[in-house]
Amino acid sequence: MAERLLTTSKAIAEAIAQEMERDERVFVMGEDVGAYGGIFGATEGLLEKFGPERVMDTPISEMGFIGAGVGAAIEGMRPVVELMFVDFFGAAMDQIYNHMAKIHYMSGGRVNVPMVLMTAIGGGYSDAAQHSQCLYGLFAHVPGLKIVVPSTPYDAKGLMIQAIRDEDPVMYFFHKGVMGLGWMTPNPRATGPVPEEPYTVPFGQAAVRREGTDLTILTLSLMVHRSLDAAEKLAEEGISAEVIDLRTLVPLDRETIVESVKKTHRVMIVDEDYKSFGMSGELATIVVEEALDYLDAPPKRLAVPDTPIPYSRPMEQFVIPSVDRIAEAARELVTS
Amino acid sequence: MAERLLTTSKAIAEAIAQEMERDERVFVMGEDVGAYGGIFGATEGLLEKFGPERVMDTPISEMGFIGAGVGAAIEGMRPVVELMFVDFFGAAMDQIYNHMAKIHYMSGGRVNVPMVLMTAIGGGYSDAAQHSQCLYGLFAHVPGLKIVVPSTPYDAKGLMIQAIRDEDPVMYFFHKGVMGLGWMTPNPRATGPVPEEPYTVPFGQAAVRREGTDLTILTLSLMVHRSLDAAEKLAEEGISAEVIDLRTLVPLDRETIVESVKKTHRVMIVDEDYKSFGMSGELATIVVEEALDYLDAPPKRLAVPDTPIPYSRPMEQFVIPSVDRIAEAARELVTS
Amino acid sequence: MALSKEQLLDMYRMLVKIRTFEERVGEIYYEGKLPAFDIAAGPIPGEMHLYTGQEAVATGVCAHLRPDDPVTSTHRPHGHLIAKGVDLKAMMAEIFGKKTGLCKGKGGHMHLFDPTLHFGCGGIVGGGIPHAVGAALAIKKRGEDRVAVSFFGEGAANIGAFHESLNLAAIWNLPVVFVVEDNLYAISVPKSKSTAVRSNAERGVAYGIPGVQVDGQDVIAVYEAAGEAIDRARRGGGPSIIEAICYRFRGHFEGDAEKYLPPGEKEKWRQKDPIHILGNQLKQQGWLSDEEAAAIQDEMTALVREAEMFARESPYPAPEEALEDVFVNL
Amino acid sequence: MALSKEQLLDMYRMLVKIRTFEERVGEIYYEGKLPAFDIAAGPIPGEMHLYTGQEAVATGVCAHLRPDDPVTSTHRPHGHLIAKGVDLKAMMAEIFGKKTGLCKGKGGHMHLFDPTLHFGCGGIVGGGIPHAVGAALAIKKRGEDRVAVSFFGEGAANIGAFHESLNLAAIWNLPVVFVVEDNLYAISVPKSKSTAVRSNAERGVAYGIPGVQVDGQDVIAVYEAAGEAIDRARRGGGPSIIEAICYRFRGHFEGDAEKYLPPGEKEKWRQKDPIHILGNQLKQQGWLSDEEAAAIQDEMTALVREAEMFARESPYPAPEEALEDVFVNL
Ligand SMILES: Cc1ncc(C[n+]2csc(CCOP(=O)(O)OP(=O)(O)O)c2C)c(N)n1
Ligand SMILES: Cc1ncc(C[n+]2csc(CCOP(=O)(O)OP(=O)(O)O)c2C)c(N)n1
Ligand SMILES: [Mg+2]
Ligand SMILES: [Mg+2]
Repeated sequence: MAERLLTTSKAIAEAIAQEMERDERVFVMGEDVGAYGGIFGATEGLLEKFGPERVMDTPISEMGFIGAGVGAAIEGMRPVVELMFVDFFGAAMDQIYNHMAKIHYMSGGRVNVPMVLMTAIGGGYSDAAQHSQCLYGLFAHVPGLKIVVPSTPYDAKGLMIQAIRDEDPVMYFFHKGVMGLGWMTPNPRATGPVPEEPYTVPFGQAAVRREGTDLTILTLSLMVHRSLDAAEKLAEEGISAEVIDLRTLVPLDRETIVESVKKTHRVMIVDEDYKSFGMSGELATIVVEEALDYLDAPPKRLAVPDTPIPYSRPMEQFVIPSVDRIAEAARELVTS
Repeated sequence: MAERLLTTSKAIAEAIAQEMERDERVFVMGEDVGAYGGIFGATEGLLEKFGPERVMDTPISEMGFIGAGVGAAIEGMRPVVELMFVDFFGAAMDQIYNHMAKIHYMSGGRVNVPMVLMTAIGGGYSDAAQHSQCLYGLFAHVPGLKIVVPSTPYDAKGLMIQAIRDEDPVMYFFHKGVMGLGWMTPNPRATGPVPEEPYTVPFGQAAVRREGTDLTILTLSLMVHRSLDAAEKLAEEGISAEVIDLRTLVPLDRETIVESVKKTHRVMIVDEDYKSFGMSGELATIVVEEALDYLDAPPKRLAVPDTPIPYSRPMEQFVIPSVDRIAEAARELVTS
Repeated sequence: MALSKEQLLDMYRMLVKIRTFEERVGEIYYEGKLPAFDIAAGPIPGEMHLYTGQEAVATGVCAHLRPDDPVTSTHRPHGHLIAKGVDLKAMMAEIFGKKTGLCKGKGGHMHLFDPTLHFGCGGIVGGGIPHAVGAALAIKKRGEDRVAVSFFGEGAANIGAFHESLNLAAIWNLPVVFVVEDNLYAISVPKSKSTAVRSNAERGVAYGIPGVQVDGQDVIAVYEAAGEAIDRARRGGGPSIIEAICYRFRGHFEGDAEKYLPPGEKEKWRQKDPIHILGNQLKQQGWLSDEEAAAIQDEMTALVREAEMFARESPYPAPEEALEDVFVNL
Repeated sequence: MALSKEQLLDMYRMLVKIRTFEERVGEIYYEGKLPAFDIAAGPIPGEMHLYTGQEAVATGVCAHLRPDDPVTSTHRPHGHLIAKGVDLKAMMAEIFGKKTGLCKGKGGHMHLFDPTLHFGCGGIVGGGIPHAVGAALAIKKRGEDRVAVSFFGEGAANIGAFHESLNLAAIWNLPVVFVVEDNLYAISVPKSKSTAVRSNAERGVAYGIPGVQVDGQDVIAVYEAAGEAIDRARRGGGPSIIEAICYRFRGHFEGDAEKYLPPGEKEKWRQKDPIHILGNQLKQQGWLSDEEAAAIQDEMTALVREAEMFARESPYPAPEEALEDVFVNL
């Protein structure tokens, strides 16, 4: 039978729909998740299927409705809440990190907060400093949140179902550039095979997207695609890059990372989040802690160079890692 | 002449008072900064000296008054705003990182936001998960904020004066345990010599608090004191630890860090913030990027092990680095 | 709906229970901390916000609540949790940081959770208000007749979460009652300097919900206002806001020098002690003798003493237990 | 205070100026993006929120403002900035992402700053409201007679920053006017589903400040309400809130399919075009002929064309300029 192809956004919407069918406790809430279908399509079709009681448009009150999600989860519901852009987290951070993330711990494990907070990340289309950030590194820093960052339609569905069934609070970050939206710069890998039946992708298991021997690229989300494109180029030049898609940052699959680096002896981290005090430093440190003797060169980092995201195209393309700059950095790394 | 001794909290209050005298544009606002004098004494005596127009108690409205600080700074004032505990940043984060930090950049450098946001950090006295965090690593991750974390009364004054005179937004983190408060566990180094006249301590210059040859300890804030106490113990055992007080994370004094590690060949980061995706990984990575060949062992990290801060004393003391655990980790490092 | 003797005596007992608990915690708190006060020392370390003086609010409201009615509280939570019916032993053990505590020692005085009572609280001002809205949303989705109650201070009514929560509750017509305890201060900042209107009850206008201000020292007044609001919510009539004017007798937290208080203010309010007010009414009615009052006090003292002994004798958690309970599964 | 012919004609010219700018930006926006719409392509990439239809609000309010009166705006800022008196060339160049733009290409359509006009805006709903409060605080501290104005949508009136800002402005009696542009929707969510009261003007009650609702398509009505509020603020009379009922003629942003609109609604509102409303009044008064109206349109078309040419011909910033302006000094 021919494989069924879906975009990532449709895969997410399907995952939520299937869980809503399976479990009455699941409901969706957020800005424009109803008639609009979610600005990035993650809830498209849900209002029509489930009605406004289970697919709730909210006022612009992120602290209020994310906090209400926490309260509803404590009372036994399974809210899937959308924060339209991750950039808006500042309007709700108290509920996210002091409550959603900590109540299980503070209660000595007696209260669960089984809630999914999904949000759009990423730039590259001139949406500037307040609508283009990734920030998964920031959320991974504070304890109590599972951090999920899919890159493919298949994973997007399986990780969303896992997230909804998970007993812990999950932050689910979808990159606008992997959603397969008609109005974003086309990304052929944003459409891919997605089984119709529900399935889960477990947390804490990275995927080796391409095997290689000369260097390991650790990355996630849209940067998986750019790294694979760069690896293609590099292959033509005789450089063999292994590309690892981390899929979740918390829990983190250290084993796959360390195994790969022990094989290739060189590692590069490609990250669309800000460079300093974030993901790239953490991954580099883990590699050094666990495989220092295997390294032929210091870990290399390619990330947003600690500037806000500028609006104008030449500047924006300069700060966000591109296929060319990934390839160039990889070349530098293998010859160092 | 005998040196004048002040506690850190009095040094901070004096710095603010002197700047208020020098510059009419400087004013203070925050919760309980007036009659109460600031919960941690950072504004003690200011109301009496300057009156309620310049020392303003605010309602509990962190988004509102921090945002008002931004607006006042743009209009040419020099607000010193207190966020009572850093743990409450979630109620105001949008104003901090999307506005205070980014407006200068987004305006193409045409608008300045010369504002100081000071806040209390740290645990160790059973204030539990929502009142004990450090989080400087989280703020250092987002671009546009200068990150100042003093450990001594002398630095506290000089860095505060620098912060107020600085044209950029500054986040100033004082640890409750270095303030020299009568009601906190005594810390003899929380009282120290402080010149009466105004002076500045420049940003981006770490201080070597103790010279050593066997390992470098990179740290800041209260952990400087604990590391010095640990170094004392270690010295008795013949281990010579160099202790570096970073003082500011943004800008960061890479040179002093790298020079020290090139000398000692071993580095340990002692951090009261959460371990993963934060300061400890960043510093370890910088060392590896710039001095891999000098390292005799992987960098070691001692930090809060990715748990919220528990209330009960035995658990809390277990997660926050102690003098004994610093010494123990140092021993492990030098023998590895 | 005139209150019966039994109802009034139950409330009287609750007032005394809360007071006795709080005053005893206030004593124990200073153990090991003096002569040089060290906040980290003693059997009860950390900050301590006691509810003494405000007992009528928790008591009058919670008298209408069932165990399965969700309640969210604040940094000053003891009164609400006791009025909700908590086991004092587990509560006291938590405040002592013991393994037998409600939260195995992880939460402490400001972070008390009792899922059997649908009770939660926390140290972030305004943090609990949206949770009550979410609990009410869950209730409405399931068609249950439970009601959520959120307690918070007049200081909290100035934070954004208050506004967002009241608006959500109103547009969704949720079964939730917002109880503002106006004890005149947020730490040192008086309401007159922090709140643009005299009464938060008036702020109901901004959400189209009923608001009422009551004398929070008078448990009967609280009981009546709360009854109306809670009944309305239970019958699907939507949210309400109640502001209860009260006073904290012990300062914001233990150690507060209260430099900000106008002279004589506290003494004046001490005259309006909720226990005396109800006690006098009961005595005038002939429903409470001095001996009966003393017996109630003795009973509560014994209960609190028992909780204290349990807490003292319980073991501390092992240090490594700190690593547990971050996630349900990882 | 009857408006003179000159005043009315100035406002008419401003309405046309804003409209002409917006409609031209709306055309240019699709250059390079079609047939397959790619938001990242063309001379103006990114999101685009146009002000067409709401011109009377910015015009009627800003007619009272001086260049040194601070104004904060939103993700839909063009109208406010033009009414404030910006140089269209620098503004258009910024929207094109050019080095000659107001913000050297770093800000773009949603992040326009003009310090000479004390103007700022941003993409976070509610983000600008506290800035206006802070600006007003600076004004009051200095004893100046300037007034700060914050424009925002009816959707923004449900976010916490709104509540905190109005409360601060009220307790500190600051010279600030809050202008809610109620265009009926926050993206797809109608006010009836997001706001618990009919009018945000009523929410002034929660802060003890005057509130008034006006017809936002009628520039004279806006002018009069704004005049009263701004004059009061200038004279030290404190803050006010104005809600102007208006309508956006082009969808939330370009590309919005507007599936959520009831059929016929937009057409009905299109009848209430602010330019036609004022134009007809002027014509009835004999103060504007068809020829004069056409001349005004031509003048504005030329101005906008000039700005466009300037923007097109200006160079892009060099990629490395991205690294500048993070700090004033490091
Ligand atoms: C968001 C936030 N801001 C500030 C604080 C510090 N704080 C703790 S209690 C308190 C005063 C609260 O006043 P109110 O709400 O009136 O309650 P009360 O203490 O009077 O019971 C403050 C400012 C906090 N915990 N959380
Ligand atoms: C804090 C925050 N939440 C959500 C958004 C996404 N968003 C942008 S504009 C908008 C609608 C705003 O509605 P309104 O305030 O009425 O202004 P209008 O667009 O109608 O002019 C939303 C939800 C945002 N930018 N910021
Ligand atoms: Mg109070
Ligand atoms: Mg609107």
